[in-house]
Amino acid sequence: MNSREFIASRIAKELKDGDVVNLGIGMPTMVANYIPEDVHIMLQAENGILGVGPKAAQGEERLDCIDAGGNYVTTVKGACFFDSSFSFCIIRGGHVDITVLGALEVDEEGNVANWMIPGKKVPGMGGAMDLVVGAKKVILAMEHVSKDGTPKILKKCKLPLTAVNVVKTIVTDMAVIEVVPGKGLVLKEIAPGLSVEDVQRATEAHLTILPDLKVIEV
Amino acid sequence: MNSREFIASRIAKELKDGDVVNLGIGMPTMVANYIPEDVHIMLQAENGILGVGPKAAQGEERLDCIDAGGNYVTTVKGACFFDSSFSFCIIRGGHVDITVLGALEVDEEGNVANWMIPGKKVPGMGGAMDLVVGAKKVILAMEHVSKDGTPKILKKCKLPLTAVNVVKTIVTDMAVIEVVPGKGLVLKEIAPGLSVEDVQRATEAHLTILPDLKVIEV
Amino acid sequence: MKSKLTTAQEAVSKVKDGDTLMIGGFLTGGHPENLVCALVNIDSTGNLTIVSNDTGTQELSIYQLVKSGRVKQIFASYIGSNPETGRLLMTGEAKVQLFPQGTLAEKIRAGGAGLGGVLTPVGIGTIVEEGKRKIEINEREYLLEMPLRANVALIKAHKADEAGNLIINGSSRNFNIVMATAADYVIAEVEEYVKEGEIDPNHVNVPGIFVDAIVKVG
Amino acid sequence: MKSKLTTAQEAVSKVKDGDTLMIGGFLTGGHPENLVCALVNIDSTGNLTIVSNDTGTQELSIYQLVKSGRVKQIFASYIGSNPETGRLLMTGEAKVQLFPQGTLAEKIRAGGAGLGGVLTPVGIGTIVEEGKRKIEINEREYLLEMPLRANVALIKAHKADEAGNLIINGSSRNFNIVMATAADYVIAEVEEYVKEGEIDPNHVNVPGIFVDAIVKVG
Repeated sequence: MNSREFIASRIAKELKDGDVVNLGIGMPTMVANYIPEDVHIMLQAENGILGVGPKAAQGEERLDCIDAGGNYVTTVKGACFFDSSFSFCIIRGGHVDITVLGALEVDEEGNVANWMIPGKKVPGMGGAMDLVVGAKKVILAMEHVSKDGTPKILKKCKLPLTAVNVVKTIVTDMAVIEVVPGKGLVLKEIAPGLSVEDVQRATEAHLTILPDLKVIEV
Repeated sequence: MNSREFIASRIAKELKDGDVVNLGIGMPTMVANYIPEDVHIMLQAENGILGVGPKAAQGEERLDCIDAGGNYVTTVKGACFFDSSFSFCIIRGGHVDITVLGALEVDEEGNVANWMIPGKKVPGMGGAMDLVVGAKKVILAMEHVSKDGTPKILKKCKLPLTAVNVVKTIVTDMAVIEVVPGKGLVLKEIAPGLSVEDVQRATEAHLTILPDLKVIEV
Repeated sequence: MKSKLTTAQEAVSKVKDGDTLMIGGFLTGGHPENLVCALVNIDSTGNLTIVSNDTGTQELSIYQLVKSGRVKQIFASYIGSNPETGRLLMTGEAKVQLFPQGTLAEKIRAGGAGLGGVLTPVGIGTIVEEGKRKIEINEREYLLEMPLRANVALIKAHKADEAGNLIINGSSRNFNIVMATAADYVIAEVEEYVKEGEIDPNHVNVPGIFVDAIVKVG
Repeated sequence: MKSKLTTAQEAVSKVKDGDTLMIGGFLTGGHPENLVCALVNIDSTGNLTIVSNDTGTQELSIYQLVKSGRVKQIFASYIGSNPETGRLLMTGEAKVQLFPQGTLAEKIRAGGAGLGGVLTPVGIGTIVEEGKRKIEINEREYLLEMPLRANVALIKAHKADEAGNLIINGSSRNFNIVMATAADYVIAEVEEYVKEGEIDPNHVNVPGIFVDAIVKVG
């Protein structure tokens, strides 16, 4: 299991039976592969599907059934389609229980930056801003540090924000961290083989350590 | 032909092929009976129909096909159904060409009062306020004077308004009057057998008389 | 997943003292008569606020509900078909607030869609303005209309599947769709109940995630 | 009534210099490829403003349109799939304005629905705030987002009838429905064209009154 699979499978444990869930492009999409069989969730795609199923088999792709990443998907029993206007009523109106997204930076106030690097890359925010503001619970799926080893979990985000005070849970290859209003970042679980010091060293923001710290199980 | 039929049949001449039309409860609904066969309009009912047809035959009434007055209606070919939210996007968004409504009072600024008499009768505005603000053309269908003979076409409305500066055409049993911004009320047509003085006497507001004044033909 | 199917009595027991209640329908069309009837027969709850386009007609149970003394406040657009609502307005026994029909639909939609409000030109220059903020944009004035939400919504549909997906036909859609999005607990009265997968995902009017309880009638 | 059926070339000749153009679709899904292709081949119009969720992908004709130098302004939510749009943004060759996807949908809806604007919490605390009015309601801040309208909308549907009623299936609805309500002239590219009366009024996604021209493809 590589670190992306590790993160996705840990996040899968956050989902409860009956949850409405929106998974972002990339690592978040992989979460769907690790949901236990007895947990039935409804996956939402912001381009207009509730009840996204597995990818379409080769030869069975339908142009009218794509997810927000442009992938050909299937739908589960009980699915439905709608337009973008209604889709974002669902999202912004608080009818999505959990949204899982990637992030470039996150900070101890629960601010998140994940949509642009000034002067370098401006793909646009797509539905990300609506999702993090509207969803009942925002979970970030991210590598703990960037490729060159610099922390991505900061005291204060430097990149242009996606939203302020929205992140609830951060799941990385090293730790599970909760954002607690007024308290900052609370370390809940660490990856097998790591020490609290390892995690704190890779994190710019201060981590509050609870006595019942656990090891991540996937 | 009684005066209500006279008014309704004159208003029918205002409708052009392809128009989207909303007819209010009462006299305005009668307009539908006088539309020439070669003029095809789409009747809108604000409770969610485009393409309202004639009343349902006895025994063929369907609870899911009522107009805004609660009457059992049919639909024409090419009709469609939608919810109240979308219905008022159509109305407020300017996609209704003509709305025909009754009025208690109208004045020379095109203000209209048709939804309440303080202390007496407060049925509510229903969709009337949205209709007169949103429709491209507002036509009032009304008796020229009230039952006790007092004018209803005033210098300034006294009853609580439905909207300001919205009325384009007033059709009564005595006259057809246009509201021209900056100019006030212009008398366009008078009923057969009446003089201009007859009409002016029954009208509180000043009427501008054009040289090409016509007699109402129905 | 837990079945959403229940009885009218069980479902409406969710209504608590002081609750705000949305009731779908336009006059008799798409009105959840069986649910309202069950509510009338549970006389434990009072201080209710009712949001309804018209508070129905004299033949419906909502007339009894309005008459029961259990309603302290009503939001509607038209009350001419329920004389009891008019009486409460006149005597002041309940607070009755009237909104243009499109405004009422838009307020409920905003409540469900997570919007802070909408700006409408409808009502400008009328008593509908009273107590509301006016905002000028490009030299035109608009009323700021705030969102409406409810604790419980009673709606009516033709068909439900096990997932709660609803189909509402014809002119019965009216307020039933927006209300389903704007309440914490949504009860749907349906004529037909089918297995998951038996409703075409293209034909769903209300996604199942909005529906908490289904009552099969008739 | 005059037939709405026409050719792609004839239909897109309605686009004039300086026009604002809405183009439906989400990536390749529900994208009116044949209409955009026809527009690319008419090189008479310039100074265009394009409203599109994502300005498509490199495989679509919209890539050529964006590259042609005929586009002076783009409104979108995501442009990561069309590198040419990103290039215009970086070089400043065109003005590219990015909106949260739900905000973009809501702005277009407001344009079609006659609203003066909507208040959304999305974008608060981010650069999306820039140049926009903020309005505080009950101690929460919202951005005032203004309506968007277009001269011409290019949309894609599965089926049209002679009245212009459209059916759009699956995830292809996306922006096609709201855009149809918010443009002066609406052109729909369809796969199937049927007689009036052959579409169930319950299954219409876009009422025919919004559709000015129909182009049958494939």
